[in-house]
Amino acid sequence: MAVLEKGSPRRQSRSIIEWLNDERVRSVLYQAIVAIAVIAVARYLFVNTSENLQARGMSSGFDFLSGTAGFSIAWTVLPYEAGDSYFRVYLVGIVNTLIVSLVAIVFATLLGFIMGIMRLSKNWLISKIAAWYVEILRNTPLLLQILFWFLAVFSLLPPPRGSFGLLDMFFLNNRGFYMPAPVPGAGFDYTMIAILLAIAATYAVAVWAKKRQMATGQQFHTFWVGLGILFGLPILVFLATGSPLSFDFAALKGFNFQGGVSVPPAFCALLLALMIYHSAFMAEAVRAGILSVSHGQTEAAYSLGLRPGMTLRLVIIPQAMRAVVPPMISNWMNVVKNSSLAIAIGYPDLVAVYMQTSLNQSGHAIEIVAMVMLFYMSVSLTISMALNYYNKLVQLKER
Amino acid sequence: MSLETLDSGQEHIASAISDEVVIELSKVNKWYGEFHVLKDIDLTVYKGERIVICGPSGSGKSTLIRCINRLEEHQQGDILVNGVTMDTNLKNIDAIRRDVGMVFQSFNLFPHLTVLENCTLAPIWVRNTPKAEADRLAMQLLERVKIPEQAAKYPGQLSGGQQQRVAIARSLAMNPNIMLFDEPTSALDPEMISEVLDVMVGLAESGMTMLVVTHEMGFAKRVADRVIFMDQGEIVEQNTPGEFFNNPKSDRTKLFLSQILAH
Amino acid sequence: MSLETLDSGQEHIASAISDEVVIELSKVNKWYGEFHVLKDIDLTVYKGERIVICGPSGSGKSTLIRCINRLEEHQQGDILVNGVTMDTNLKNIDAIRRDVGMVFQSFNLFPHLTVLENCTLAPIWVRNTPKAEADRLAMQLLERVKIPEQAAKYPGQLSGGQQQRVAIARSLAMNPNIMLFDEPTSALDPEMISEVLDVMVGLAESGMTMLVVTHEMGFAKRVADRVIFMDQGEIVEQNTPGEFFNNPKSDRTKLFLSQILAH
Amino acid sequence: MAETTQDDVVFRPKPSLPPPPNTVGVVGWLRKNLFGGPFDSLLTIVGVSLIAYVAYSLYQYGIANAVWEADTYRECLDVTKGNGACWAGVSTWMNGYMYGRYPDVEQWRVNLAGVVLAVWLAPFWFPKIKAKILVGMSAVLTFPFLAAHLFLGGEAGLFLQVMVAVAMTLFATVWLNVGASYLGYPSLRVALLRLSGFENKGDHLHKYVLLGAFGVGFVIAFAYQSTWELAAVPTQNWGGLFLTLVISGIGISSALPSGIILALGRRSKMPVIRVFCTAFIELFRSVPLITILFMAVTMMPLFLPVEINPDKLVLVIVAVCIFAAAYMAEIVRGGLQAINKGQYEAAQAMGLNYWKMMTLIIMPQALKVMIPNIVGNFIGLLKDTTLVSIIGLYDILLMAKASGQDGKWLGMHTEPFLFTAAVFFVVCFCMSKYSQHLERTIGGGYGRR
Amino acid sequence: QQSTLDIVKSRGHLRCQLGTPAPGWYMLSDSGQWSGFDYENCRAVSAAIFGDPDKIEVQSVTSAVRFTAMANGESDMLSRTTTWTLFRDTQLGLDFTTVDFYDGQGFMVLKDAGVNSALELKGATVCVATGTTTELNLADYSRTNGLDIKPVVFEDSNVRDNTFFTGGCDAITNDKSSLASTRAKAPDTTIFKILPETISKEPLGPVVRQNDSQWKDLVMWSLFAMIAAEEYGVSSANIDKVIAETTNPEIKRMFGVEGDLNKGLGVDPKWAYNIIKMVGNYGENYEEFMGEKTVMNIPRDGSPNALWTKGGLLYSPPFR
Ligand SMILES: Nc1ncnc2c1ncn2[C@@H]1O[C@H](COP(=O)(O)OP(=O)(O)OP(=O)(O)O)[C@@H](O)[C@H]1O
Ligand SMILES: Nc1ncnc2c1ncn2[C@@H]1O[C@H](COP(=O)(O)OP(=O)(O)OP(=O)(O)O)[C@@H](O)[C@H]1O
Ligand SMILES: [Mg+2]
Ligand SMILES: [Mg+2]
Repeated sequence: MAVLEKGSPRRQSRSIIEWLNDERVRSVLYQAIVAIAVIAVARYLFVNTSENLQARGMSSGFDFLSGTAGFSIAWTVLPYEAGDSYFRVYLVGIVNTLIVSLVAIVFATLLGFIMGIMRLSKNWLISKIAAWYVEILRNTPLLLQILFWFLAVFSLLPPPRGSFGLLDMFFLNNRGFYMPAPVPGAGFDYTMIAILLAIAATYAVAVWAKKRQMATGQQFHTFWVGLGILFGLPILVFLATGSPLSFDFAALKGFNFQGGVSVPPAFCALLLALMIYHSAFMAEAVRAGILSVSHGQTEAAYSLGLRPGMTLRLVIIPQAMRAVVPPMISNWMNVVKNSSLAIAIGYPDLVAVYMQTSLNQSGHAIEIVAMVMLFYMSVSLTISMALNYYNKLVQLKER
Repeated sequence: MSLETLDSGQEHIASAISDEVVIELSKVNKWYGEFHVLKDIDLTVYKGERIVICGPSGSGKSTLIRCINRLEEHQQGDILVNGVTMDTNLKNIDAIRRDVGMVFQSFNLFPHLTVLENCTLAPIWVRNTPKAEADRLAMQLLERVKIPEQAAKYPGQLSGGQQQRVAIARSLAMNPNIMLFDEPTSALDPEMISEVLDVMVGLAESGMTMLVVTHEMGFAKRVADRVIFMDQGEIVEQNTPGEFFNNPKSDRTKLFLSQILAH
Repeated sequence: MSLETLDSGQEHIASAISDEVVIELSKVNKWYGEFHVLKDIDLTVYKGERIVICGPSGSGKSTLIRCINRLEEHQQGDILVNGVTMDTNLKNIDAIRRDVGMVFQSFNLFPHLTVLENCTLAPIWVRNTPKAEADRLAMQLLERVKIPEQAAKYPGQLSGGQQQRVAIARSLAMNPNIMLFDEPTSALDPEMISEVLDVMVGLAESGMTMLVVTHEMGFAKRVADRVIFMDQGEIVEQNTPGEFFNNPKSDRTKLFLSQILAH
Repeated sequence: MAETTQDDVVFRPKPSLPPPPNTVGVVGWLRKNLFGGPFDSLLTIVGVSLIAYVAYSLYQYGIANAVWEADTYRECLDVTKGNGACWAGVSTWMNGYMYGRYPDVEQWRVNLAGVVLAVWLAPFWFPKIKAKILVGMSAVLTFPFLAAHLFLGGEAGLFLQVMVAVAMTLFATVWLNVGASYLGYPSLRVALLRLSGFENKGDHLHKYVLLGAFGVGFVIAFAYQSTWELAAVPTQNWGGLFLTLVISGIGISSALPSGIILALGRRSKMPVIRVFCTAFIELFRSVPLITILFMAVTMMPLFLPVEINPDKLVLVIVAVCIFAAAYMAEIVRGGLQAINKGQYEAAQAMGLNYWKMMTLIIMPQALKVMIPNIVGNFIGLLKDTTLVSIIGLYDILLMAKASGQDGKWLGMHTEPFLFTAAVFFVVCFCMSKYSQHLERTIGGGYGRR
Repeated sequence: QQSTLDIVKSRGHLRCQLGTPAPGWYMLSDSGQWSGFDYENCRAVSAAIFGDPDKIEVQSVTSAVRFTAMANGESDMLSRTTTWTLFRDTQLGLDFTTVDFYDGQGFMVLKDAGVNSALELKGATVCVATGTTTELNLADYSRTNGLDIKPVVFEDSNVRDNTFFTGGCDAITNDKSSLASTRAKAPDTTIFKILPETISKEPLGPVVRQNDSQWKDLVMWSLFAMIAAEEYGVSSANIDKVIAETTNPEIKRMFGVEGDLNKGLGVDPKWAYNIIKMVGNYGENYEEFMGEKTVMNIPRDGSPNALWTKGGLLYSPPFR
């Protein structure tokens, strides 16, 4: 090897081969190939689609959204009539999906915590029950579970005439669950104001109690006092203003209960199925999270004199949450996605009313499927943004 | 485990043992399942006494001191701490734990709290100390363990030696009159061991009752009023450090000492 | 970091530097984002030369030697290795990497392969050596680093010092004419450091061109033809070890040496 | 001070005593685990009654009041009055639940394929066998062709025939290798060389011997398979558990390679590739499988030219593959993240190029980390394939529904559903236990001290 | 573009789309055999083309995807309870051939509900199947009569029927023919009542792709052949005898004894003969799958599904 002059062979014209060997050239080349391939496929699909649509005399575009849907929907949160537009159906479907998912998320999370903690119980039987609960639920398809709840539980409830009733206010039968609907009278505003005040007062008490503890060390039963204020104040005002609230009770008229607020059995079954199925996954997340906190933490807390309850609240749970929350949140996402199985038991969620019925009636497959996907993607994006934010928030400080 | 670990002078620190009994174990037995881990342990600790416990791995040292603050439950015999009987009564357990501090091999700091919060947690929630007061006390203790400037950091940001010193400060914050140490230096790098031992020597000087499981024989010679040697769940021998190291009675002790000092 | 680490004699090992240039860096600059990590580095390494690079943490030592086999990309200036220009041409990069071996601080052995497989992987897949031939060569090298009996074990079963020796053998298996070492001993326990340094001394004796980032000043004195001191991305001083240690020119070097030899 | 002198106290450990009786044995166990305190006891009592109630109801419905033999559902109803199960219908339809409308006389082909796969993969569990990856790879890559030919029957194209022959040859190779190992040869390769007497001849000749042996095997296999005459069974007739397994099996095995590619793409330094892969993964992960299935059957035909009308099963499988790939990509990404950067650097410093680095160094390590998650993913996919019944593919669930529309068994639906649930539970539970076992055994790593 | 007939011939079998199993219409037996009233249409077409009624590949899909499966060429013909509407005929790329069953939507209730007319269903919950005209009709009917009916929509008819049996709905609505099959599933079949109102017209018949009139003709005339055969008294049992003895030139033309009526259809002259011989005439099929001896039990006399000669609506154009 001869002694080299500085920077000698740098700027010489290069052959094609050499040029192709260049890292940067290759990188650009690969990317160009991929981009071209993707665009070509997209174009191919697009051309085919437009040809097909034309050939089959199918129309495309979003004009149909303002057209009349014409079918009715069994149960909606948003007001809806058969004469409304397809766009309205879309919104109705979204709200129905969100309602059932949100309620399911809340309960599944609670139940998941209970089950996860039960599984760690020192009581052998209880932890085994929890373990089998998790195993059975995780290892059978959700679709079957939904059908089970619907067919084997809610369908077997008594008919309206034989409803299970509670205080003549709440009724459960095979048409659904009925509750009284509140009808505010004149002067009810005061009660509303009292509720707001009570919330503010509870918050104030909590802040004060914290301050006092910091200052004097005294602990305060914020929870019970808060509860008292929260309920006591509105009730007092309510009574003082002459009970200006009447209830629209559900009552048996003709075939069904009329009036009140009600949810159909499909809702109950779907809710229960989603809640129980996902609670199994959440229980696992909770269990793993709690186990991820080393036993040394508990021992350290005990040896400082902290009682088990405090240890849990001040030491274990704050650390466990770090491990529990991320899988928990992706589980929430799955609840929303899985609510699309509602179609099997006739709960009118987005997929059922829009991707099924509307698509069938209008024939606008592409637009409708795209809109449905858009909805699910926005939910997923929102949730993963929240997750990232949380992860940043709780990151442990390391060296 | 060289005797040179402590750089300051080697003379024994004067002790102020009163004749008040603070811990009394009589005929304590414990089993893990079928395994008999503590056998008829009798032990009396006087106020201000400093006891070093040593013995081969698995001899039940940790189990013994963990029984003293009820991290483990014994099955037979009586344990009295500060005159309170250790039984299933939760009130008694609480009372004992409030008076007994413990430092673990692996620090067990709470990683989600700052150093200061680690030290104030128990005073605030167990002793109902006002926060300002707790903070002040904690800062004092952090100064005593020579890391006041780390108060606002999280445990994850400290070195091992610093973390163990925080753990000691955290225990002291409950103002215990007995301190238990379970191999407090064995998870540390050599440079850091002396930092922690220094703090413990300081504690000994202040007259704290201490039970220390350790293999730092230099520390034992310098600080201990009594050295206890355990094997197979029994107390084989106990004596003053001078006698213990220079004139061990039991053949088992001799074997152990020859091994541990061979390094 | 004591000078006593090497037990064998302290006289400098004779070098056989030829005047053939194997590495030439001129005006090399590198940035991490906005951070200027290498500043106008000029460096010429002759065949057979042994260079030790030292300097405070974060001064860019690792970055410098990682640029030489393109684990990092430099942004300005020219790097020539064995006459091949380091540029974006993949052929050139391949050619350079084949001739340059590297040993990392954390060994980076492949845990799913046995020691022998670790050493034969590159010869087989990069140099297309037949397996039998590669095995034979690898066993020779393992003998050279004194662990032939470990050939069938997995890296996880070896001690740190053994692992680092495997890493050296693995690099040598590609028959490189330049070896780069990035703090090869700093992840090791004190007893193991000398094992590895011995192997490196042996390598130096055989006339290998070596660039070693290390703070083992004993090694530097004994082996280096030139010691380079870096700070803040610049080469502050370079000299023979004798001059460097006894007669440092720059204040910065003096300060650094006083700190590192204080232990 | 170490020497033992005469006046030493000799240490004799006290004998270990048995623990007090109320802390061990049945009583101890009960006390510790079931009646640790008043609250615990209460929980135990509630738990026991709950279990008893559930067990009793199940017994009443499933056994005490059940009808095991009947010709029609009405006969069952006459006996049970709706209070017991009618297992007679389930057993009559059992064949349907397992194979769908796959003709009875051809079902041996399905069974055969299942047995072949099991035998093929069996060496996985033999401790002596090396190169397990190769066993797995050969099965994953070529078994599908063999299975496709067996399942579909009819005229196979030349390509399919070649692949079938290759599959058969590889199958034989795997088992000859097992045989060679147990006969004491280090591997089939060595056995072949020794038996042919080429072991001591030049190295360069070895590969001709091996290739020759493979070639002979291939020719025999090819000749043999061309004598097969299998009746065509169109995919419309596939169904039942068989179809469920086909869909999820293809889904999972194709998901791995495509998931790896997507994951590598997502970690790529090239922005265009990264963006496409990320978008793909996120898009398909964020929508429910049911919408992807709907899209496949309603929209794919619109996307493709009129002349191509793909089989519905193919569309569904493509949809499932895409879905599974997106999920797998995230698992692979997790596995890749678990590999530390030093491994990449060491590989590069040794001169390995990107693909060699990935296949020789990174992927083998990452795969090991990923296995439990992969099994978990497979369970999820298996469960999710029940959704294909909603779009009218005759998987086990739709067969269960269809059995209730059969003239004779009109109205029977609870029993088939229960049966289906039990089948899924057994399959998924076994896999989930297996994955937990793997997690425990693999986790540690490579022969740690 | 190749005509469907050519494609079918070269493929060697007919791809016929049915629904997921439904009693009477298309049923799957435990041995995997299809049968049913609508399935006979497919057999007829197969017999006409191949002289073999069983050269059929059955495609059984859910109602949600039935039209796309047609439009994209997956299926050659659709023979499932599909109502002929203007929208479907014009906007989905499909052509309806003719009507083989005149149905109408009705309601079924429990006898002891005490309901005698659909107009009494005010506020009732009604079970209905998804994605069908049934759903729209119900909404229309409810709106017109101010009934405020709550529909509960199901994908799976078993689930729907079961919901109704256990009282989850006050009534079930469907084409009246299907109400009969629902009733047949119940543990006790005698407790139901079908209300007299027919709230819609539901003409059902086979569907083919648009713009292929040769194929449409073949499917349509296969059906007409079965209707006409019944009208002329020709059945699978007596066809050989009739042909041998008949003097009716229309019958002779129809069965290929005279003339070349088959030419335009592109099939064998004996196509109609094959249909009747192998599949049977309309009346035979009705008896077998819908008649009073079956689970469906739908009386034919006096219904629109009687021949025009008997006061019904079934009417075949002449074979001339
Ligand atoms: N939870 C447990 N269940 C069963 N056996 C245990 C448990 N904890 C400890 N042991 C056993 O009890 C014996 C004594 O344990 P202990 O931790 O007290 O020993 P040690 O003297 O502290 O040893 P080391 O020096 O290793 O810490 C050991 O043999 C150990 O294996
Ligand atoms: N990937 C990177 N991105 C940004 N900054 C980096 C990166 N790698 C290194 N640096 C920074 O570049 C500087 C030089 O790093 P380098 O690793 O070369 O230092 P060093 O001299 O080897 O230090 P040490 O002795 O600690 O290994 C450091 O300040 C480091 O923080
Ligand atoms: Mg211990
Ligand atoms: Mg470095």
